[in-house]
Amino acid sequence: TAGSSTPEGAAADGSSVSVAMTTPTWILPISQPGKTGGENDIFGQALYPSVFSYDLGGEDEYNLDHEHSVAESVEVSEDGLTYTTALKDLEWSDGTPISARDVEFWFNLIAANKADWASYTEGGFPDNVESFDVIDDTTFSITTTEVYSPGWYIGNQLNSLTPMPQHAWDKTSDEGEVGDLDRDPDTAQDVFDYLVSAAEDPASYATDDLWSTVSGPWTLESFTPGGEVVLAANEKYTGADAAELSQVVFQPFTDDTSQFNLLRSGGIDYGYIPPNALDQQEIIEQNGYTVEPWDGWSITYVALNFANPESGPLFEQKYLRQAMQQLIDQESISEVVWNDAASPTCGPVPQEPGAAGTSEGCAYGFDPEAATTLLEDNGWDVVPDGASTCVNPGTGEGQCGEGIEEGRELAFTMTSQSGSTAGSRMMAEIQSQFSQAGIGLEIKEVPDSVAVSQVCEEGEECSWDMSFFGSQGSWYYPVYASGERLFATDAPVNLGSYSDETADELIDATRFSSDPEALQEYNDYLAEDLPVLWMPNPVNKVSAFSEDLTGISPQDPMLRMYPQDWTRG
Amino acid sequence: MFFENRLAAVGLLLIVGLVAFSFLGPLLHPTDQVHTDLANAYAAPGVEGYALGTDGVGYDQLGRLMFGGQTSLIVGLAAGLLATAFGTLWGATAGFVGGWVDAVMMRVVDALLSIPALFLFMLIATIITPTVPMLVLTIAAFAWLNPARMIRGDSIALRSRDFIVAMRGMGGGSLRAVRTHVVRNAIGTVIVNATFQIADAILYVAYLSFLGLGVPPPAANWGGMLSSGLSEIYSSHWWLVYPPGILIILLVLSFNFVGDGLRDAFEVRLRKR
Amino acid sequence: MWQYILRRTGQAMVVIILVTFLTFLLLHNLPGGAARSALGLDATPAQIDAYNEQMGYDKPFLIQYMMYLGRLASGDLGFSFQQNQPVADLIVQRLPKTMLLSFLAAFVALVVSIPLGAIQAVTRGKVPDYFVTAVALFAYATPLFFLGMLLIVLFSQTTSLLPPQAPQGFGLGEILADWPGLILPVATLAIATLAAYTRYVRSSMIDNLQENYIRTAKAKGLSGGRVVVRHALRNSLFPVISLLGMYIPALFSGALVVEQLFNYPGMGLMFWQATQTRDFPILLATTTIVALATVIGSLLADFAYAVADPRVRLSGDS
Amino acid sequence: MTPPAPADDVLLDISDLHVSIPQRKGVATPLRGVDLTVRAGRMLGVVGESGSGKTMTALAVMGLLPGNGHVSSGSIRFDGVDLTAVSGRESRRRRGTEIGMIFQDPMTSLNPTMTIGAQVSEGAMIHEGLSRRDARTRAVDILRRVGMPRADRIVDDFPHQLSGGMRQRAMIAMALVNHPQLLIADEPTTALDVTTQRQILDLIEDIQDEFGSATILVTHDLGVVAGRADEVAVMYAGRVVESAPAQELFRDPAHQYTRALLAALPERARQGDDRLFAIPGMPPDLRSETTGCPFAPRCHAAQEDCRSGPVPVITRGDRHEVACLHPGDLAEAGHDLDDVRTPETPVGGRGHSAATDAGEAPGTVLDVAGLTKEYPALGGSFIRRTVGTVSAVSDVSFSVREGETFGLVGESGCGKSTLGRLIALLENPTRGELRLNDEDVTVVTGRRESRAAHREVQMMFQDSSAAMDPRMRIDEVLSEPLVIQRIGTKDSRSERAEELVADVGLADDVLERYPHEFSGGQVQRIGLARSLALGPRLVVCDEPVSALDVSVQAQVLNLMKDVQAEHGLAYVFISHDLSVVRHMADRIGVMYLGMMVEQGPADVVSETPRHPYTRVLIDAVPTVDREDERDRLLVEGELPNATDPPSGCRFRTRCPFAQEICATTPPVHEFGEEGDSHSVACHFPLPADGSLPVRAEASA
Ligand SMILES: Nc1ncnc2c1ncn2[C@@H]1O[C@H](COP(=O)(O)OP(=O)(O)OP(=O)(O)O)[C@@H](O)[C@H]1O
Ligand SMILES: Nc1ncnc2c1ncn2[C@@H]1O[C@H](COP(=O)(O)OP(=O)(O)OP(=O)(O)O)[C@@H](O)[C@H]1O
Ligand SMILES: [Mg+2]
Ligand SMILES: [Mg+2]
Repeated sequence: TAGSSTPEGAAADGSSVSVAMTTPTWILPISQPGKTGGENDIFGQALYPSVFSYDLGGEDEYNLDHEHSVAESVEVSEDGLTYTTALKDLEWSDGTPISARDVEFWFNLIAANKADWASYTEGGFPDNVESFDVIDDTTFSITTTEVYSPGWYIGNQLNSLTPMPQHAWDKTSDEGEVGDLDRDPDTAQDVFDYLVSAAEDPASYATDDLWSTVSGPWTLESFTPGGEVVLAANEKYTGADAAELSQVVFQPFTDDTSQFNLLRSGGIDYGYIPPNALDQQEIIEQNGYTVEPWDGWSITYVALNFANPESGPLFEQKYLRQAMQQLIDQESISEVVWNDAASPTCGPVPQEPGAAGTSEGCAYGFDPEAATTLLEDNGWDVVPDGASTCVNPGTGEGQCGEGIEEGRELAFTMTSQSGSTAGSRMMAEIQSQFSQAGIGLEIKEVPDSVAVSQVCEEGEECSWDMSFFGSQGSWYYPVYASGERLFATDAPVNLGSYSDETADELIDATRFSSDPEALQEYNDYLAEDLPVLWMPNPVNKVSAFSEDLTGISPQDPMLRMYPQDWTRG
Repeated sequence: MFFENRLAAVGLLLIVGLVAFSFLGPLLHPTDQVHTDLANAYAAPGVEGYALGTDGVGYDQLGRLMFGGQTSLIVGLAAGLLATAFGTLWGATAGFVGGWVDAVMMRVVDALLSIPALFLFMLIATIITPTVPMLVLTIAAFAWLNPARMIRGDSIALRSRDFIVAMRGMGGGSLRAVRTHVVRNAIGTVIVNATFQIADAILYVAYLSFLGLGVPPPAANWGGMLSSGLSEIYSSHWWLVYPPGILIILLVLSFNFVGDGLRDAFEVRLRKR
Repeated sequence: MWQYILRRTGQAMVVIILVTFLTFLLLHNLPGGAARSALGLDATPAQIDAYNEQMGYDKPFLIQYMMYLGRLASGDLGFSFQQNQPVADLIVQRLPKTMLLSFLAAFVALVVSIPLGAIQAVTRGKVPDYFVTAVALFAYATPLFFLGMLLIVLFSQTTSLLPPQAPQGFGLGEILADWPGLILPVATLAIATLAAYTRYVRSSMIDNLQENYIRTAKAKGLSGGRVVVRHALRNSLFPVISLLGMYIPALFSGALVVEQLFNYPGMGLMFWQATQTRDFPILLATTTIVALATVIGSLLADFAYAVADPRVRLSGDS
Repeated sequence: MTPPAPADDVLLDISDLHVSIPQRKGVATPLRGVDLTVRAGRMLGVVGESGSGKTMTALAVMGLLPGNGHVSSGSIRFDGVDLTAVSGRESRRRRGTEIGMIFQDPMTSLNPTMTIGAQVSEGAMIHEGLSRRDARTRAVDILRRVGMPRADRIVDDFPHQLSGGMRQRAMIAMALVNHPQLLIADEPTTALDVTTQRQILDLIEDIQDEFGSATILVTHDLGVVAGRADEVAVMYAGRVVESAPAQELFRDPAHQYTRALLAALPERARQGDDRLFAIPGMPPDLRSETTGCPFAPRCHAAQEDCRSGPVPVITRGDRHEVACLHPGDLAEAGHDLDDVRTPETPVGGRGHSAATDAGEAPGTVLDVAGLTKEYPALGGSFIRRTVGTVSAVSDVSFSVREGETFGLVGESGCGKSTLGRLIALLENPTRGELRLNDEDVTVVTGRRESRAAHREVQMMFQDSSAAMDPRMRIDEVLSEPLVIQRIGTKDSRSERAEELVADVGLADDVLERYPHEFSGGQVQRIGLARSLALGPRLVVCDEPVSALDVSVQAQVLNLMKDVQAEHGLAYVFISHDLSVVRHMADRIGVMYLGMMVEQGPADVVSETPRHPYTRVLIDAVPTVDREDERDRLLVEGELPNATDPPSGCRFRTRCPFAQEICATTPPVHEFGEEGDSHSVACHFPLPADGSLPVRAEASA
């Protein structure tokens, strides 16, 4: 039902949908540091879908989502080194066919500018690519330098591949000649710079010719930086998943309370309610909405700062980590604080989306007595509601452990996010439970807890003890939930500088071994070793959308949104 | 006049009542404000001996209100008094020394005053970690400006009053002028201003909590309770919203009543001639 | 007169410089720095270093400040990485909205409080006086967000008379076109401002009513209404002009809360979001601009007062 | 003057008027039976001490009683209609059209933000429905008639752009705009300089003739009504105690109160007699009931029946009515009070001047030479800078001897107070020399020295209560100088305070009270006491009695003289009231625009002034006694701006005798024939015989 593109017409035939969303800030399908927010991904996918989309619950071996992918198929060579991808027969909105050359264009640009690419890590994509070959108009292959686990490679490395309109963008200025500039690394940098600088001017997104050539089911109709964004159905779209609605309006989303007010008065088609307002689901439903928690492919945890010279030695003690973990009542928190919109995190690999809110099968359940015993067994004098102290220092069995002197108290500061009711309540609960075992916890709420709990660098003060920044989940995985960015020694997001040889080995295995059990083994080990404290993993959001909107469910745990599938009525 | 004083009396009574509620209340109604009790979260008033129900983590709401009142009152009083003391000193110095010292001191006041309070608070709050003493300092860091301005105006006006001229004619200097005369005559302004400052400080704590920069758990204050209760406004959990809201209003209102009453009292004393 | 204007302007400039210095000093101590917030959890150290260098955050404080002043002088307010926008653009877009909100609120508050304050003054010490005082103080004592929320519950939830969200339009025109959305935010802000205004109008009126010229006016045989309106009220309103200037900061503060509550896309909301994401350039620029607006506003109010009130207008300064 | 209208042509008749004002505590009854008659076309003067109900009577006629004040009994018949009974609307109409009122303080009685024209014409627009343009024409017209210069321009000016005299003219114009039959002027000149007062009073008289309206002239100054009113009513404690045709009243005052008032006037003090007749005590509190004659408690002639019985009004000759049981006789006028006067004379009176009494010339306390004070006139945009100077005191020289009183007179703004402050070491002179007891104190720098210098000279203020910290008790106030000068112990200081209080004739219990709890006269006594605390040689008194009623003024002046005699004090006595200065001072200095234009012995200067300005001042003073024969010298206009004083002789712009030389050469002080004690700074001094020369042609 591709309708007219004028707002009035669209509204008249009811095919416009308003969606609450933070205003995107980036359009170029090469993401930049700081521009990796979910809204940018959704926005980008609507205009420039990537080669592969994924569907966690799907049948596909690599969880590929064939409907939304630009790729028809991908094949891994016998030797496991070459990935050959065939594209569907699609066209750019200006009529030019989408070809392998367009993917190559993307690849050349990131290869020549990898340091500026948000997804780059040393040794990762594109460093691990031996060669990129265009085989024919719609087929290309990527040969890797080593043999990787195909699940990891397709899920976590090839996920960024995106066709970009080489025939329109391969130039260095607005008036510049389009040529094969991307094939020379030097000129590729110029092209990249040109495109980036165009993308750095959001006010012109809807007017700049560059962005009028799209491959996705949507075109950009209007764009207000920090404000409303209007997408219109791409009438030239040739794919199977053409938009049903004629228009999608992204309304700026700011804060739970005002969102909720809006929903209560029916002012928006698709918005969110705060999880702790889930008990009012009914009221919202009476207002003509479907309420549906949006589970994420994520884990939630409290980071422990192993590198802190003061408290690091304490965190190094596994028994202490275990004790603390046993003091976190994930089930009750999920149920009460999150109104069931959270489920316990058991280990680094997320639970199935929609998993029950129990910690059954987790390495550690809630067990305060066990925690106390554990501490007492390791040389601590436990003083409930006071400060437990080390009475038996030393490194031997039953002693406090290395670097812990006699009389050492158990007291930490927890840096936590401000502005989240559920977050504050969770902290209150944990603080209360910790105090039962004599572990003092001082809560410091800051607007951006990540900023204050960075990876310790040499010469810099590194005084944070524990840090929580997961009121919407701490970490969202790509489809293949391996831990190389989180828990490997010196990994970029290893905030607390956790380092464990076995863990490193197991993480490597998830990347290189084709053993399907690798991920499981890695998960089991870390779930038990506690590089961080596992916390209830909340849903990403609780969505509420007009009853008459169909095609929204199930929502993608990797937080993509496909409004082209939605219909009214 | 009579009625006004009655309002002031009502205000004073309310303040006494609220102080008693917050500080003596826990003796009559002891509750555990340290340990959460998720099993009993959101209990309705009257259920299981929770007179005013429980909140989202199972704290007894009535006890929580008492506990939160302590913070609200302490922060309000401390910030209000600190600001008044500092502002008075600053203003009196500027007003009496005069000249370029005054100019510089007052430009600093102008500069800070031109940043709207909440903007300034938010700036400060992104830098410091909100604990109770920090909150007091933050609020005082802004609140001293008004008394400073006011007292400066007062001392400039006093400076040219005949009785100061007379005192100089007896050979007295500026120090004496400030010590004996300005202090005596400005004290009314200072006290009245302090009551308003306290009221404002209590409101500011509430605003900071609303903006996500309040005191972290397990501390509580009425402003924080109100703003976190705000998201419950549509739930049937009315006891999480309205009691803290009403208490804040009462507290701020009563300090304003008292301030108004005091102002009248001080004015009348001078007017009487 | 001109000299007065020049002197006040000079003072204002000093104030502005001080403001920039104070904010810069404050923000310079931002823990954790701005880079991590800007670049996200998984930015590499190299990217962070590059960012710091690009923004000049690696330079000593005073150098940074001087650079900032230099850029400020040329109208460059910096670039918000998070928003992917020059801060100046963002502010140009949002300041007018906040101004619209504040001015409407101030206007409404004024329109209501002038007659209220006048009635209070005339009925001083009687029931209407106390009633208005009590109501105004009550409004004052209610935290703005609570007040706003109650209004929302009342007017857009219990009854759906008014939208709970402010207009989201891009330009002022669009926002005005969607005027029902403005009613609640403006009302919230206005109600909170009311107490101060009525109190001021009241005491100004009381002072003027006791003046001898009121007796003169009565001796001419004017009616009570004419005496109150033409003589007392008129003269009471001149000082209110400068009160308006004095209340600009309070209005902006209120706007910060109201914008957040009603999701109104103004400076306050932007500032609030920037504190959440530690968007250093936005924090810095917004504070500077808001202070500038405040200073200019009160300057204009003072000038307007000087021009409007013949006592000041004609006496000049030297 | 028009011939008196027929006697029965009564325009306003007030009879037995009572006004009460309910207050928080009790009810005040400021009027308790006022009887007044105003005849068409005639002027009635209403006089009386402050608080006697003059204004209240006027307001009652206007229907403008303050607050919830109301007429509780009695009637006000205007043109046959009882005003107490008419509706509000009707009384409003009458107010604007038939009765006009001029208020005391033209500064505050005009709306500061309306143009003069708008204010003057407002009445006409409302009552006659004139259009804006017609109203303006009317305003210009009426302003011209009250002698407003440049009337067509001034209509667009605002009150603060006008001088005091012009404002009062505007007020008068406003009252006259609808040609009222009755004009009430409540203290129309109290806030003005004598020179301006004279102009305004003349104007009111002219107006009355021109419009044929009746006038009530309310004033506390007997001199003002003496020469002008047809009839005079004397009020006391809310009653009219005596009324009579003006000449009769001043010739033959009957009521003891009237007689006392007249006797208290400084100009009535007989030559060589230092003391004035002072009425003891205070007027009664208008909240409490009084029985008998309200004046009885203060009356020297009071008998038993005065305190108890009713006091009937007796008629004494033609239209002379008195409410007194024991009125004075014509025969004893001025004599019977002598008996009263003598017993009050204090310990050790002294001769006319310490200088004449003592064998040898006494030492000089104060010696001032070429004293100049210039204030910066501020301006500048960025940084305040001086754009000019206000020449407040310019090249003043004089000296004061031990025990002597030096009087300083001059119009408002002429620099009297500034000179006083310079002498009291409250400010540093720009130039010139100031010697106290032969010590140069011009540049006193060290704190200790300056503190010591302050012991020698003290200051007494016009409003002593403003000069006392309102939050200090009197004992603190009195011992403050001692504390500052670190004299004595706590105990000795409080002893001293008691002593001082006794010195000024107050009881000990005042020590525990606060300044605002005293009446004006009492507070001036306390002010005097404080200035004595350090035992100074010289006291600078800046208008010490200007705010007081004649009766109280007499008390304070007497006290000042007593104290002077007792302590051998020297006074610099500042006042704008020539008769007070003449009474108090041994020598007089006359100031004009910062300059001393004439100085000399008090009687010489006042009898035979040589400077035209001094003559103008003297001639402008309205007195009760003047059987005016000689020519009067009048000036137009007002004091020029002190920022830019006229070149040469500063008085030349207003001087009828000014010639070219006056504009170019500043006159120097020259001594007259009387010897070296009388000097005058004028190119063309007046002849010593008191005659006026023919005006010089050069002045236009
Ligand atoms: N609003 C009022 N309420 C109560 N009493 C008043 C009020 N106004 C004046 N009075 C009292 O009424 C009495 C008469 O006052 P009125 O003003 O008529 O005196 P006056 O003779 O005009 O004195 P003055 O020379 O000081 O003007 C005084 O005792 C005064 O205190
Ligand atoms: N502090 C000052 N700064 C500037 N000008 C001043 C100051 N004090 C007085 N003047 C000016 O000096 C002149 C003399 O003032 P001063 O008060 O001495 O007059 P005065 O004779 O006492 O008048 P009045 O009779 O009104 O008290 C006036 O023009 C006045 O404006
Ligand atoms: Mg009077
Ligand atoms: Mg003076």
